[in-house]
Formats: sequence, C-alpha cells, structure tokens
Amino acid sequence: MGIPVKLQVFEGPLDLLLHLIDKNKIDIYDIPIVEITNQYMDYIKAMEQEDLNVMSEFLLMAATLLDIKCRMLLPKEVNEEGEEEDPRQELVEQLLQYKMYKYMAFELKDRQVDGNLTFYKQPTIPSEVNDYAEPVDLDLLLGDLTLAQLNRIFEDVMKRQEDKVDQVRSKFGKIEKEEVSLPDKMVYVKNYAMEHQRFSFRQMLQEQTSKMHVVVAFLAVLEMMKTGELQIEQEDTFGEIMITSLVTE
Amino acid sequence: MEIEKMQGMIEAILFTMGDSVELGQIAGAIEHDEETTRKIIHNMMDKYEAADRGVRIIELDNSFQMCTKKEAYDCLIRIAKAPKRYVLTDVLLETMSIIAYKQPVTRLEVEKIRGVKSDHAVNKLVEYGLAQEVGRLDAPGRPILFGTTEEFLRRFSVQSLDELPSLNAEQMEEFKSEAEDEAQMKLNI
Amino acid sequence: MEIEKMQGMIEAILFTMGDSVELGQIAGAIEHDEETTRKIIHNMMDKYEAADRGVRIIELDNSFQMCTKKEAYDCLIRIAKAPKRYVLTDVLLETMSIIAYKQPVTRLEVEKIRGVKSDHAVNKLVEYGLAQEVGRLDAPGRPILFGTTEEFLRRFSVQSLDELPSLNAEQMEEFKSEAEDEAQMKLNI
Repeated sequence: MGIPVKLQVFEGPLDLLLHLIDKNKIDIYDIPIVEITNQYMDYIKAMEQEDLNVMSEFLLMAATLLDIKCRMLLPKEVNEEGEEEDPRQELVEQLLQYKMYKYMAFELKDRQVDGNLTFYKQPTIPSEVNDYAEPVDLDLLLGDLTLAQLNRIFEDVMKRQEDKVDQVRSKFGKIEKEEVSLPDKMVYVKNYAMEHQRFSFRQMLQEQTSKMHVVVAFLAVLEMMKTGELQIEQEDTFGEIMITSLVTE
Repeated sequence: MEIEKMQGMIEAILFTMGDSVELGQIAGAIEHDEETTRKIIHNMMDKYEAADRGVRIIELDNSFQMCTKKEAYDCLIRIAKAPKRYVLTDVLLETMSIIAYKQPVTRLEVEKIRGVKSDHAVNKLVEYGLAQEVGRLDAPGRPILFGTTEEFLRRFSVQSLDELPSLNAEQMEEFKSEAEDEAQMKLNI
Repeated sequence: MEIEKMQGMIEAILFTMGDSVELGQIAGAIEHDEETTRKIIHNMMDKYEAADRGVRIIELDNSFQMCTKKEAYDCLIRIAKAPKRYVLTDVLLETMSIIAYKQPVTRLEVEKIRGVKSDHAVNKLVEYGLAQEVGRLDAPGRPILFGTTEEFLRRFSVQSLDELPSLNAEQMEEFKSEAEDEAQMKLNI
C-alpha cells in the first residue's frame, strides 16, 4: 500500500495506530489485529530512513502488535476470575487513553485561541502609593531593648577599638624626621675648617651623628669648594681626601 | 464601607496591580472577610458583562485578575502591540493536556501515555511557563512531578483546574459509540 | 457600533495601555472621528464618577489615561506595600550606643570607632527619630555633630543624658590591661 500521509505527522506509534484505526473505520474495542499489524508494518518499512530514536519507539509497538497477533492464535488465557482475557485489552486501553488526551488537546486548542484574545496590563502603581513609607513604630523597633543593653553594646564597641591597637608596637618610640639644613651644616664646616685648617674628609665625617648629617656635610663641602672657601686634594683614587681652609680671618 | 465603594476599591486594586491578586489580599485591603469579598467580586464580574465595559475579571485558583474582553481584541490590536504568543504545536498540546488532567505527573507517565519520549515537549512547556515542577515523587530517583501554572489557566481561559473540560466516563462512552457507529457504517457500505 | 460598545472598547484600550493614549489613536482604534471620540470619552469620565468605580480617566494634552482614584490609595497601600517591619540591626544598635555615649559626635568619629562607614546607620537613626543634629563642630568642613533626641530619652526612660550608665576611666583601664595581657601572651608563645 502507498504512504499517503507524511510520516512525521504521527507523534508516535499510538498516533499511527489511531490513524490506521480511523482510516479503516475499525471499532477500537475489536481491532482486527492481523490487518492492523500488516498495515503498521508497511509503515514501519517505509520509515527505514527515519531517525533511529523515533524508529525504536515504532519498532517497540510493532513487537507488541506481533506479540498480540501470536497470542490471538493461541487458546484464550483465563484470569483469576475465570474470564477470558483478550490479548488486545491492554493495547485498547492505552489507545483509548491516548485518544482521550488527544481529544482534550483539541479542546485546549480552542480555548487557547480565546486566551490569546485577552490583554493584560502591567502594574501601574501610583507614585503616592509607591512612595508611601510605613511610619516607624518605635515600640516595635526598640522592642524591649534596655539602656543597660545599650551600654553593654557601647562597651563592646569600645573594647573592640582598644583591641585594634597594637599593644607592642604602640609602645615603640616615635621616629621623627631629622632636620639637617645645608646652611647650618655650612656654618659648621666653616668653623671646623677654621679650627683645623687642614684635615681629612674622613676625620670630619667621624664627627657626624647620622647618615643625614654625613650627606649634608658632604654637600656643604662641595658647596664651599665651589665658593672657593675650601680646597680639596686627593692623591690616589679612593685615597684620603684632604681639605684645606682657604679662608683667612 | 458600602458595597459600591468596596467594588470601587477592588476595581482600583485589580487595575493597579495588573497581575493576579489573591482573594485574601483583596479581603485584607477592603477589610472584610474572604467569603464576603468573593461574593462582592462575583457580583462585579456580573456587572462587567455590560456592553460598556471592555474589561472583565477572571478568577484563577482563588486569585483574581483584570483583563480585556475578547471582543476588544480587534480594536486593541490596532493600538497595542499584540503580545508575542507562541502557538502550541499538537505535540505540545497533547503533552499539555496530559499534564493538565493527570497532574501531578512525572515525565515518565507522560511518555507512557503518549508512547514516545517527551523530554522536549515537557521542557518547552516549562519554558513557556505553562507547566512547572510541583514536587518530587517519593520513588527511586525522586522524579519531578509536573503540574500546570497560573499562566496556563490564563492562556487557556480556565478559571481553575476544576473547570477544565471534563474527561469522564461519559466522554469515553462517546468515543466508543462513535467508533461503533463508524464500524457499523463500514458494514453497511 | 453603539456608543456603549465603543465605551467598552475605549475602556479596554486605556486599561491595556496603562499609559496615556492620544485621542487620535483611540479614534482610529474605534474607527470614529476625534470629536465624537472625545465626546464619548467625556461621557465615560462622568460615568466613572460613580462610587462603584475605582478608576477614572484623566485628560492630558489631547491624550487620555486611566488611573486609580485617590480614595483608593489607602486600600492600595495595604496591598502594594505590605507593611515593612523595621528592625534595629546590630549595626544600628552599635551606632546608637556610640552616639548616646560619645555625644556630641561627628559621623567621622563614629566611623573611626566602628572602623566602617556609618552614613547609612546614622541616617537611619535620624530617620527613626532617635538621633539628631545637635550642632556643628568648629573644624574644617564644619561637620555635623550628632546626639540623641528627646524621644531617645523617653524610649529608654532616661531623665537626662547624665543618667546614662557611665563608661568610666576605671573601665577603660581594665580594657587596656586586658588587651595588654593578651598581647603579652602572644609574644610568649
């Protein structure tokens, strides 16, 4: 037989079966299983190219149909109540159930059309309402907070602040910036030169109390050499630097 | 407060909120009990049937929401941008109907009824906000139980789940006799 | 279309749009000329005066908008603003204790003690009426000095600030030696 309908139309094996039942105008409660199985198998064969996942579902149904077909040929089974069991019963129930939901889906479709004709609205809350702030109820806010509790909180806060102070470092003496000015140092060097007339640079530096004093003393010497107040001699590289005062009183 | 004034307040609430508002909240706002409030709202719903009203109130699972009447659609579409509405395919509708009628239901149950894998369909419905996780089944693997959302009720113009077109024994009989008639017809031909 | 039906459509339009809608747009939607449309809307505005209506239509520069009536505000607040419960957080308590015991105190001092920015906390206390500006410090920028309010005294049944449980020099010494002991212990380890 031909395949008049595109296979994709069928949502699954049950859908296909219902289609076959409809097409053949078969009573769903009395499915001619041989005929239906044959037609079903024809469809399956035509579906060879289809997606395996989909195929497996259709094949499972094919197996079920074949199983029913076999059982139909055998003597009827009898259940506990002594009634004959129809091998098709389970399939019929499944088909009926599926048909029912398909029908309901159809009903829903109608309703969806109605639903789509309805418009809703975004909230439009007036600013007076939106800006409204509930007055503060201090009774609720403070509860049974007591002054003693408040005091304890304050003490905790203050203690925490105390803890933050580094108890060891905070006792170290302060390191203050030492002010050494060049003019002051120049006066010092001038006096030193007058006193010693000729002396080594090293000798004078030994009297300096800090690195800063050394640096500034050096600067003072350079400055005074430029102004012609001191004369510098150095015989060898890294040798002793000798300073001679050129200033006469 | 007289009834009229309360109705005015309720209209203001539903208009302002736009979204669905729980009966309890409305009752609280107009300072009345829920039963009276519900009666008042139902009374309003009747009044809104009048031709000069373009909006109506819908009831969704103990909440109320204001929306436009269907008749206004053509007119509205000329002004308002139609909300983007996805059309549910037959697969989705099928899955939707199973979830709606069998809820709470697991994916596996849906698949058993449809006879095919339904992951994609269920996921899509969740994505569209029509179905949602409503719990877990107390069984191995604790599978998710799905149910419908409020959006489902809105989109399918259903007041509450009880209002879903019923699926009953009668309906089943109808299917049966339909099939029989068809079979009969076939024999007669 | 009869007038009633047009009014219904206009209601649906104003409801859906929420915002103001130009007269021309409304007229176009109901397929009528602007003058007639305006008359219809004015007629609606009168109708909306009824007690059972919670919304009204306002005219703005040839546009119309639907909004809630003022009378409904109280009711709306009960829904839109589920009353917040104010709580004194630890931050606020700490800040309040500092203001109470160190007053008059600048925000900067509070921050120095707490070690963190305290703008928000101080502002909240002022908002709650527990702290207030009591003057300006005679320093660059003239920072605000904060102190407690009369309400604060009332709330804590304190007659005057002198009555606040004092934090005395003795206590401070205690804290200090405790801290020193701890530091000593650390060094010994």
